[in-house]
Amino acid sequence: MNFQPSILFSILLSIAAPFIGMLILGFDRKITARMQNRVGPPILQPFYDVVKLFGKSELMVKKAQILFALMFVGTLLLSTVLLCFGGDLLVIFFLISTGMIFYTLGAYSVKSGFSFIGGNRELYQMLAYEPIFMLTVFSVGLITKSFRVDQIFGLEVPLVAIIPLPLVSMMIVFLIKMQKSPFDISTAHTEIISGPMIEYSGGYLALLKIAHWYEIFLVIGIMSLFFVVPGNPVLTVVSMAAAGLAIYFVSIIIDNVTARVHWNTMLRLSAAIGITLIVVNVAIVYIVAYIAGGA
Amino acid sequence: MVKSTITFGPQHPVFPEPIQFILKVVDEKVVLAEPQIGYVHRGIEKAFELNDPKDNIFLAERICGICPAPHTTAYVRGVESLMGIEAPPRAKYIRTIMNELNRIHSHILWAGLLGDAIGFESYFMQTWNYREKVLDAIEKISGHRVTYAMNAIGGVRRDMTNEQLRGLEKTMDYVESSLENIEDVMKDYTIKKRTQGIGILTEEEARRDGAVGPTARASGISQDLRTSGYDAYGDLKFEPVVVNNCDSYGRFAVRWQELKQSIDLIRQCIVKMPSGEILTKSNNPMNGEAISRVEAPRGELFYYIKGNGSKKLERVKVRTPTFANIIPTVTMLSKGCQVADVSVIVLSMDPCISCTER
Amino acid sequence: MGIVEKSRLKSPWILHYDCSSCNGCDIEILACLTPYYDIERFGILSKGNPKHSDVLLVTGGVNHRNKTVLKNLYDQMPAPKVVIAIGACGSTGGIFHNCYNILGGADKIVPVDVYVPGCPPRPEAIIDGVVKALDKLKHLQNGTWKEPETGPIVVETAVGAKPAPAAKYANAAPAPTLNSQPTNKEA
Amino acid sequence: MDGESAKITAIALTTLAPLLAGLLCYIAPGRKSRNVLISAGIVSAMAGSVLLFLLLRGSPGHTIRIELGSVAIPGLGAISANEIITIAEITLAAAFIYLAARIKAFYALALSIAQLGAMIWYEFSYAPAHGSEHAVRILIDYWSGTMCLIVSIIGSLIVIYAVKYMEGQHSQNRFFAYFVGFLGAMNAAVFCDSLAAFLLFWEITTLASYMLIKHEQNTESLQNAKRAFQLNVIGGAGISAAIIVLGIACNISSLGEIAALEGAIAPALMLGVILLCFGAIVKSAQVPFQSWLLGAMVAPTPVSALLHSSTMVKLGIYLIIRLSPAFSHFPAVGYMLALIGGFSFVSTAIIAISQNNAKKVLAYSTIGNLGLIIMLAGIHTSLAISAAIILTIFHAISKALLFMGVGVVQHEMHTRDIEDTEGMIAKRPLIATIILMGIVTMIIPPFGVFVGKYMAIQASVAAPWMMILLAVGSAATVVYYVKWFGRLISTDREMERKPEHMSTLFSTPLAALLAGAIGLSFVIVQVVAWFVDPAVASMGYDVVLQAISVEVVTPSGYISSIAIGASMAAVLLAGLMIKLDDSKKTRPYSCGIEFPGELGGMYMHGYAGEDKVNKYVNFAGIALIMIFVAIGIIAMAVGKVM
Repeated sequence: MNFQPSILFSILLSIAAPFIGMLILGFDRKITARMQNRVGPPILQPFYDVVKLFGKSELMVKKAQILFALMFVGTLLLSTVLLCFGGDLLVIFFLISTGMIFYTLGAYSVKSGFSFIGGNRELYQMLAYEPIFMLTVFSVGLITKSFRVDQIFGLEVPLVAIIPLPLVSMMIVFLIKMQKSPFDISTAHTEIISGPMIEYSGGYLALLKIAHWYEIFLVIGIMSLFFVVPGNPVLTVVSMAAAGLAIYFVSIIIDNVTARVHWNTMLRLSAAIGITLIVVNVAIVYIVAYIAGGA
Repeated sequence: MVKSTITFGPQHPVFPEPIQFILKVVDEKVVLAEPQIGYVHRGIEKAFELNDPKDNIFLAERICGICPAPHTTAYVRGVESLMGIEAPPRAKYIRTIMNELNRIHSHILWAGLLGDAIGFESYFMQTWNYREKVLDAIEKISGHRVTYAMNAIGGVRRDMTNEQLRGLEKTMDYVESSLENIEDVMKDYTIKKRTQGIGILTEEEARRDGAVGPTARASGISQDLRTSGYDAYGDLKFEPVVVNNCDSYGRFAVRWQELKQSIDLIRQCIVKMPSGEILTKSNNPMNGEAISRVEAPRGELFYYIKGNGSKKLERVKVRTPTFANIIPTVTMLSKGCQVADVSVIVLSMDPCISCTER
Repeated sequence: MGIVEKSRLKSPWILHYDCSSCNGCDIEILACLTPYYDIERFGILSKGNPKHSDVLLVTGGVNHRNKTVLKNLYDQMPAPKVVIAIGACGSTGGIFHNCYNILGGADKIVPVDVYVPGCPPRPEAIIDGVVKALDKLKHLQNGTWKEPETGPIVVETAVGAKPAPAAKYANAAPAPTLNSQPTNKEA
Repeated sequence: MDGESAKITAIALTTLAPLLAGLLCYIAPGRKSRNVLISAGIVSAMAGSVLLFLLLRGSPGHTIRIELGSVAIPGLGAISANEIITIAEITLAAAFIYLAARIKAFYALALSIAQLGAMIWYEFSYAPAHGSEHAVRILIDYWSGTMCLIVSIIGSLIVIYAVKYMEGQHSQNRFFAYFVGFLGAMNAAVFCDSLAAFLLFWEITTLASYMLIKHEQNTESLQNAKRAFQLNVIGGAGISAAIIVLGIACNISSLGEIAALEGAIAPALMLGVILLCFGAIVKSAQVPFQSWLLGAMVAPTPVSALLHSSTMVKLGIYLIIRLSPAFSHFPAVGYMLALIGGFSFVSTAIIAISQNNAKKVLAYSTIGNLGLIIMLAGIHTSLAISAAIILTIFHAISKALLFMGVGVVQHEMHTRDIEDTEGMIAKRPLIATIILMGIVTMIIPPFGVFVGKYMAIQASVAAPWMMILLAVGSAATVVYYVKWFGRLISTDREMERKPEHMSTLFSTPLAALLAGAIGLSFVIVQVVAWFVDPAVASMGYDVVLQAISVEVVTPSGYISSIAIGASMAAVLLAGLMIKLDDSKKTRPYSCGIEFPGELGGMYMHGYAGEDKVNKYVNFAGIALIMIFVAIGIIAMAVGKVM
């Protein structure tokens, strides 16, 4: 059975997307605080932060920053809408990475030391996670025989049953996107303050925060696509949500038991673990298919 | 080679105090680190000459808000030797307890800051949570968490009741078990990755540059002023903690073991605590010169005090451990490191700029 | 009270600058972040970046070298913003008032909204100071007052002498010397 | 004018006219007359290419086939076209030998002599004995037509630009002779179906590129020109060897025959194809032959623009794509080729991160993109070839734009260093914007190169292991372009709105290319319908790329450049409306003090530096090439096609 999400559902989901990302962040801060024996902020804290920032006056260095911030949010919004409407996964991926390019350029556009290093680090991160992300999307396409999100709903078994290892690799991407240690190098508070965001203030900083919400929704959304249960919409929603939460909980635990690593360690880890796992998994799928085909 | 100039400080979240390094970096590699000073200079040494020597205790305490006990100890010991008096044994033991409590709180604080610097937030939170208990113990003894002015010229200001001693013992048990809880952090992969081989200072360099305190002891130099036996240390049994790692991890390890050592020393003090007076009163004139050295959490603290027989001191000179450790730190930085390591290396010597600049 | 004002109270981000303090106050501010006091439950975050911050915490007296730094940081904070002077030194120069390199409290350079006395003030007092500052922040909108000025607030602390009444400080607060940009108070 | 003569006219306009104009440039008495000749050459090339393409649409089967038989020359009687080609080839080979001897290029000398000997033996002893044909076959299908459009239009724009760029420099006559002639030779090579004729024009481009690279006549340029010459002679020798192998063992003398073969395939054919691909790999400067293209950077920038974007290196691509249908008979060759291309893509993308010379970055980027195209050709599915063609078109446009932009910077600011152009957006907004747009069209959706990459990923489903190379390579590509972009826009103040003077001869080609890069990307649906799909079809592939209203639909996905582009443009316009007044401006944050204002880019020298990586890259490249050729030889020895 081909599960087609209704248009209304898609529209609602794309409107809700940033808020889902926001709630994820809110819970994240709360759970992290609980893990650290603290009470922690309210769940809606990220929302208050952003609203407050919109109420502040802006102090910017130049206008180019504003353009890049807007483009960043714009591309991520576009990519979210595409995801919610079951668009092309590759286009979604490329739009996310374009968004990150704009974000990096926003950092580079100001001649400021920490912003510059933040931009550099954003590029190191890109070098680390883009191959993994791209290969994951690719392996989904390889199994689904299509890059369209809606085709995933037409599979016979959940993707996680065939290609579980890319999901592990995607944890690296997720940690980077969530700005969590050990890979929070670009926004490292105690090294480069807040890296690429440092020269933004007020409403434009809020835009970046909102873009971050979108980003989290997108990455966790793509990861939970692995848990689509074919032919059963209710179970699909349940398993996707559960999987999303599980992934997210693991990321919080990792955040709490690790220190931030160097960018070169990150690159090595992502190449050694991230890419290898995907390659191994796809190889296994091929070998199994070959044996099954041969027999 | 294309270099960038990055200013690390004066206002930077990783350092609570305005330390400034002007870094020349290529990509992320630091090729030149230039320390800049003057952001915290107040002119305390001059103020020592203006105030009454008794009030100076409060001033000495505020040279550094993290280690007030060693500063006041060094100051009062200097003044006592000018006056030719000595504190009673019980006072010496109380001083020792305060010094060791101070060391515990300072080392835990440092460990937390290191965790914060390398992005290990939960570690920062846990250590500082335990540190609060130590501060509570200090407050119960002295009446204040941070600047407790326990020392007085000729002894200590306040006595410790048996109840307080028992409470302190309990606190020590608590701190010890808490520290065991988080001891595994030392084995963590990411912590090792961030500290091992970072900020190398060989024994030779440490001797040449005159490193003191844990920085020297992590480079294999067995140098601990407490072995000279001032205050009650002569009665207590302990060995200086020395490791040979010569890197930030070694400095971490030294401080971690010193925490346990300090807990042990406090227990010894509680057991051996003599009874008697806590203050030797004297109105002897302060004449001549005196040198007073104390092992502060960061290393050797040195006071030179000169009196001319008048009501006020003629000169007080303070050489702080951080001052001695600046050149070793520049040596470490100049070996080439990453921007991310600057905070780790600088923190690994536990800088106290407000001490250094006074 | 609109949603923006409400959010403003829920998420004050702080910037801490140590002018020339002895570390006592600084460590107490850091201690506020930790589980014992946990200021994040009020949405307070230590940002370390003036462009993101709403509240400037100044510890220690201003000296000749760091006065420009303090001014620079204050100028880079977007309105509405409040300044809290932490500790005796931050308020008046404290024990170092007669040191040759100390100009005085933070109010010599930037307009201070809340004074938190103490040497150092307890973390509770610092949190109280930030919360009192929020009261002020509530009425600020992009650099203009909505209500008549109430003058600087002084936090009453458990430790130390009872602080002087607010009115005394309101008059005593000297006009900012290095301040070229219109500030909250002047507007 | 009937159809046939119109076709001949169009072919002559695109090939002979520029060649002739080039020759005449040599003896042009002055600047004015030279400019007239140059204009005539490029106008005829452009007009001819458009005419040819229109004729192509009208021709039966969308192909133009012409056989040049014999030409009657007064006094000599009839000479077959093949003989003319042979004579020209021998003359050229002799010239090569002379040249090689003069510049002491001994490898090239030995190879040239051997090549000459083999060709003379083959043409005069072997071929007549086996009754080979005397006609020179010309085959123009959509792929050749598209290449001809790229060469003629982009090449001509570069020529216009070069006229201004070279103003006041020495020996311009010779420079433009080769420069304009290059276009003609390139077009001619693209049209030739006969391998012998193809080789002739192939070697002419080698000669012309040598002459252009050594234009500056200093030690460095002579040395680099020599290297380019030596390496390209190796490539030419590969083609010659292929001609002989194919001729002797398979009796094949044209490209079309190779691609169209069916049924049982002789191992020799496989070897022949491998040798042809080997020649193409050298021409396209793939690892380990990348050094000639990097060395070619010493030439004046228009030369780099010409060699990199539309001509020379694209000839290798053209040949490989033309041969790609044959790979279905021996997939191992295709995949090996894909591996070589993919490896070049990854390694150059990583090395490019460490470069701060703008032209070198572009050179590495060119090699990388050509590698990507070769990889796609090696995968040889319909989608892969479509992607390869899209990449070829858009890469040519964007790369020409970037090279010319960098050229303007060099011409006016006398620097190629990316670090020197820091914050150029504030000082020279116009030229900075052009370079920025060039970068944007290289990496950012919805522009053409991006669409090509998007399809490349889908195409690599057919050869999944290539995807690892593709993933790492494209991430690295983004890194070096973004950091370059970042250097250009890094300022701590707003742009100055002062008028910036730029010569019309600079601005016209730049504007045209910019318009082309953006415009064609927005109408990519039409590009697919007009150029890509027919070209793919004309090479015998099924058409899988569908252009449906505003979407390009691939078998496993769809992309709508217009939708993406329009939404991005809307956001951009909204952003431009926002005003930032002075009261909202502040200085950059630098820990409370004024920022010292020194920034240097991010180059990862310790990880991606040429000195660190080159030895491994070259070693792996040589190994790959040796395996590639070995496959053919082993196949010959075993007598079985792989």
